[in-house]
Amino acid sequence: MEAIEKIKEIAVQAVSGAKIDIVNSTPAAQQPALLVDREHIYGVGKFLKEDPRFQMDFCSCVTAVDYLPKADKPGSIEVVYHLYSVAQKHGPLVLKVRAPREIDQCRVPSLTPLWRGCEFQEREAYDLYGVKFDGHPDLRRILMWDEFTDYPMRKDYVPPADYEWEPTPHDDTLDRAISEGGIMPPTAREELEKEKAKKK
Amino acid sequence: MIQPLTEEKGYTLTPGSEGLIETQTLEVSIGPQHPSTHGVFRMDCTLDGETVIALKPVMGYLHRNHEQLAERMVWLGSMPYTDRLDYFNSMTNNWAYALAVEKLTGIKVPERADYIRVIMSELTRLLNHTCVIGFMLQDLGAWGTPLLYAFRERERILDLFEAVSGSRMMCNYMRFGGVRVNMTEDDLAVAKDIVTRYPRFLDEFEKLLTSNEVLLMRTQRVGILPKELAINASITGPMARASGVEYDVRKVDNYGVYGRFDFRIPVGDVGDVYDRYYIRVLEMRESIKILQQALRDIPQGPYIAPEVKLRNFKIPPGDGYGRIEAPKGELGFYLVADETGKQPYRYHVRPPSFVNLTTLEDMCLGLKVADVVIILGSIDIVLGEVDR
Amino acid sequence: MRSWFANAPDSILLWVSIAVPILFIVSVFPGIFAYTTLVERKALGRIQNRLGPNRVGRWGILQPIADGLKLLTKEDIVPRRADAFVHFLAPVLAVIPSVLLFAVVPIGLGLVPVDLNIGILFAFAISTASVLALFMGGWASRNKFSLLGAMRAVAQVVSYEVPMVLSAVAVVMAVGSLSTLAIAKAQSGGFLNVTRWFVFRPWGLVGFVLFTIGAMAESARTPFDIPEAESEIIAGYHTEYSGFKFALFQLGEYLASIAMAGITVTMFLGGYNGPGSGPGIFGGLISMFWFFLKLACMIVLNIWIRGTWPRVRVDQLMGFAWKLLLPMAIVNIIGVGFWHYITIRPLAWVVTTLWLVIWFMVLTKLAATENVAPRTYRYAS
Amino acid sequence: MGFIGKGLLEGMVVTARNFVGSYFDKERMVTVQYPEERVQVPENSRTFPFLVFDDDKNPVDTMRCVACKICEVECPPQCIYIVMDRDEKGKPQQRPKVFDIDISVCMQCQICVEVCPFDAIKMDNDYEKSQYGRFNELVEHLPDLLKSNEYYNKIKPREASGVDAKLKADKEKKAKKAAPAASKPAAAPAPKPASATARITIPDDAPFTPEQREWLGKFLVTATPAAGAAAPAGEASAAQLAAPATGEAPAGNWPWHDPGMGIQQRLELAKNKPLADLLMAAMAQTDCHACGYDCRGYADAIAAGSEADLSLCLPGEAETENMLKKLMEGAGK
Repeated sequence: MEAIEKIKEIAVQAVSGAKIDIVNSTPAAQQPALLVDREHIYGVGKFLKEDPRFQMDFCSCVTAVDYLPKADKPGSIEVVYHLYSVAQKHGPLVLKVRAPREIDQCRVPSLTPLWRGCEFQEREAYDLYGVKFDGHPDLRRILMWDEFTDYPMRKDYVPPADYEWEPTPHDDTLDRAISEGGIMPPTAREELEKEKAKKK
Repeated sequence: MIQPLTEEKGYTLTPGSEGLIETQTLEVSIGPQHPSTHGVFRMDCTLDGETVIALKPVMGYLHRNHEQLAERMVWLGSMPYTDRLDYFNSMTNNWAYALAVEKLTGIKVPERADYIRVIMSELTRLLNHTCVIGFMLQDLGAWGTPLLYAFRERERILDLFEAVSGSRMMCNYMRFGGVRVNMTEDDLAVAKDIVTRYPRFLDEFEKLLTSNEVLLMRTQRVGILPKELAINASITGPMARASGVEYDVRKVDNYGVYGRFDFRIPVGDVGDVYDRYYIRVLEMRESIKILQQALRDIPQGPYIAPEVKLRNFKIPPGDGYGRIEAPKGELGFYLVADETGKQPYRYHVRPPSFVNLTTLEDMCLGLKVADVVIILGSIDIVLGEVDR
Repeated sequence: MRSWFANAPDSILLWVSIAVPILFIVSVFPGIFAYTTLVERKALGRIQNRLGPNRVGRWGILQPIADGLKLLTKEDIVPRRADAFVHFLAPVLAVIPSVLLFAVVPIGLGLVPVDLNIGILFAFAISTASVLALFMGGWASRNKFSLLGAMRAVAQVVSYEVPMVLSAVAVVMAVGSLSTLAIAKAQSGGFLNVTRWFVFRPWGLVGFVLFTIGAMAESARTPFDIPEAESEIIAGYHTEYSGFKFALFQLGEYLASIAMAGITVTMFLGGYNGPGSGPGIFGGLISMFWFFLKLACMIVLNIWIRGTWPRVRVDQLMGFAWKLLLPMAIVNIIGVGFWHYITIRPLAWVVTTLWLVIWFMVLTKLAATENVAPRTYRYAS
Repeated sequence: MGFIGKGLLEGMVVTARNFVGSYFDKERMVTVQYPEERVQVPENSRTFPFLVFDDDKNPVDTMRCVACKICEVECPPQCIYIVMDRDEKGKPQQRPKVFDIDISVCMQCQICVEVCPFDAIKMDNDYEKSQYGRFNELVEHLPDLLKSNEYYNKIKPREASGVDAKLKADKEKKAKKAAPAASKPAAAPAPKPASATARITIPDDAPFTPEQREWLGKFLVTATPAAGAAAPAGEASAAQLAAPATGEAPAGNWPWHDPGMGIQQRLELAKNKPLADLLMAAMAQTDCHACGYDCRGYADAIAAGSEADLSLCLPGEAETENMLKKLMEGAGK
């Protein structure tokens, strides 16, 4: 398979107007990625799948990464596709697409029409990160239950207090955690305090 | 693309009011508590008599957000948790995670460690495939006999795992850059004994099953998965190879020391349940060949890279994806390290049995309830891995 | 003693003659059932390289009693929206026909509770009645799995009734009587009371196989246990039954299969006939011994098959019954015709055998809609 | 394919063979009648952790644990809870007052054993832990956890012999402390790969000259003849990996390097010394490597500015951290 820069040039020529950057992985991993803009990710994917030079007919892994806003750059949710070619036995070719973190604007085009294998994994990304995949045949929650409202894998997600909380021997550990401002989310702390008051 | 339910197999509902008898469909929810859903898995079936005309897999009953747990822990801390993903094959899970981390950091694994990993994961493949066939026959209604033969053999392998790693199923054996405990000569002798004993068991097993007319009737031309769909739906492992996809990560990536072994990849042509059954048998025979070679020329030497620190282990910022050929298919870990590098910033598991479930409905439409059960059995899922 | 009997008024004799067989049936056969379950569990265990129950008493000899006590003391759960009365009635109705079946099974020389001249007919009529109970149970449970199981049970029992009766017709033709006692008597004599068993005739052998398969399907034994296929529809028609109602279903099922085995023995395996069986107390005891030995063999065969074979599918089961068993049974009847009218034995042997074998081959070819066979596999390059 | 039913009959032959074989063939019958007979668990087998002490007379004083809290931090499911023992003057007593392990949370992953630099916590292989309660019954407190070294030697002979030899070596190192050999920096070479085959690894924070290492290696090999190629495998790897790659320092003679003292006393001793010594005196002096260095190395790293995090000293708890902050501010950094 060609070098990543070459692939980028080819893709840019093939898909008119596609804005593609190259994102590097860790120095050791050597898996540079193509960061494609939201409008053209489908076109680029289609091209890579059908072009005889690549034949990326096998989409192995789909997932999302949540980047919190930093001082210098705004936060974003990044959807990552790992493409391989069963026909030519090469890969991986990593496609990345970014969407803003706000729930209402967090939409990217679905690649399920290209690779059926994305179906469940995109559903999972939607379930855990709240990424809406436009064009996905049935975008429902898959791991969390349907009544669940939040997106638990987001970095700013605060788990609710465990409503099934019952007194356990590690209460003192929890107390210590509270006193040292440790591991517990604030809501859980209030819950814990209430329970303690109730017990006394 | 998902085909509309009834068109794909040209299935039409038995005539309603205009026909002789007024018929209506029956909504049956198979699972989450059902003898043959292999855990807490649910299939919302719409039946016309005994025939399935719609099927929706429902999962998540075992969801514990493994990925978030890992993101709150140091890199090593989630190694014991990977045991709980596919609790049948903790060794291969360990290897997949260790391999991903080594990909990100460029740690060189000592040769002996690689050989030990190959031995362990091929033994895992043996016990997984044996037990899967046993479970499938259980779904076929053979009153536990093949399953218990499978468990009898699995017992020996688990004893070896306990002797080496200290635990039978939750091995927690691999470490970044090697394995935790060396394999003594006695352990290798035990492994050799298992390998010499296994073909005999396989022959007996096949004599009981392979040419059994009832099994043939039940499994052939049932749950056919065409090759194109298999590739497009990212089906991996024995399931894909049964559909004729010539793809095995062991051959494609040559991770570990697999490049040095001489073994073949069996491929089926029809892609039905019988193929999935028999491809597994053939893969076990190939695994035995690999094990014989690995046990023959395993070198002496260190079993873990000495420069790797156990505590305060750091990874340079960036991401990477490492995958291996687990017994159920391609098991991959996608890891992202941030500036601090102490913990995973993103830790994603690409579980084979979760993705392999994608085409469950396509395979089941138009068949009977009994077929649904064995098709699910032939996919070989473990819910700890599907739900994570 | 004998003289006292002779002098006793007929009314008393009548009641005694009614009470004794009833007591015998009610006491002996449930015991056989209980220990059949134990033997089945032990044998299955050994087949699967396990030990089987061995905790209650030596070799788990008391296991059936423990099971009975457990089932008796278990809570009896009835689904809230179930049809409670039918739900209660079904297990009772499931047992009655199974017990009635034993009325026509001769367990020894002249030892038959009721020597009906239409014994076989009675047996079939009664055995089919049990399906009613299964359907009631499945319907009243208001559970989709139970309903599926009940439907399967009805379809299966009704369709397997036909080849079973037809394969019995062969025997009836050969004997010329419907009475089970007469059928058993017809197989006596010959070398050691063995050579005249019908199973040693070509048509008898075919009839035996057909009838055994039919009996297995009728009493829903593996590989035909699809009405209660635990891996597909959780427990079929008795999904919603617990405690002693469940035990009753089991009792009825096992009694039915034991009785069917008994009828099979009577019709094909020479019934109570065996070396040494004959008139007189001693010969009678020996004849009983032979009968129960053959019965045990049939039960062991059932267990062995259960420990080995997978389960067939619904449509395959039906196809098997209608495409293979039914025509084969009809062919068999004609075969008996040849046997009956060709008086030269050797010629009869040849003709009947050829007739049956040829038809068997033809029918198996026709019945095989899809040819299934082991395959060869290629390896990736 | 032969006649119809051939495969079925073959299958019945197989089951019949197994039925008969189960009476004669031990290979086929793997069942173990549990309460009467038990399987011999292999040496590596692990269930739940326990704490090792050396002398049966007074377990509490001779337990190896110094309450450095490494295992508490590293435990993936966070099932360990440690409170360091202090006397009335608040002086840390080098041993835990409370050491609880919630075995209903523990998942037997052995990571606490691997990270422990004192060989104080080991894995038991007693698998009969069932209790009648779900809460307090399943928490093991210090008295339940303390087991003698003899017990450890009994259940895991190979491993334990290796550990004993290692500790013996450490003691000798302590004895040699003042020796001139120790004063020159131990350019600790990364342990040779051979250390896997050589029976026992010498932790490379042990400041030995190469010839001493060589001698020790010989001594250990002879001392533990029983140990196979993988003698104290778990320990060996743990020791290797726990070895920090940086921050080694020669063991000079520092009067304050005594964990028994209180922090004020130590600082008194270190007064008018360079910043690094002051910082070191503020540490808990257990050389537990919880921070990734020994106490000297951590102090040097902070003084050199290569380590910015002042909260790494787990045994020192809050007071060390505050003291470090104060010292750094005093030094105007």
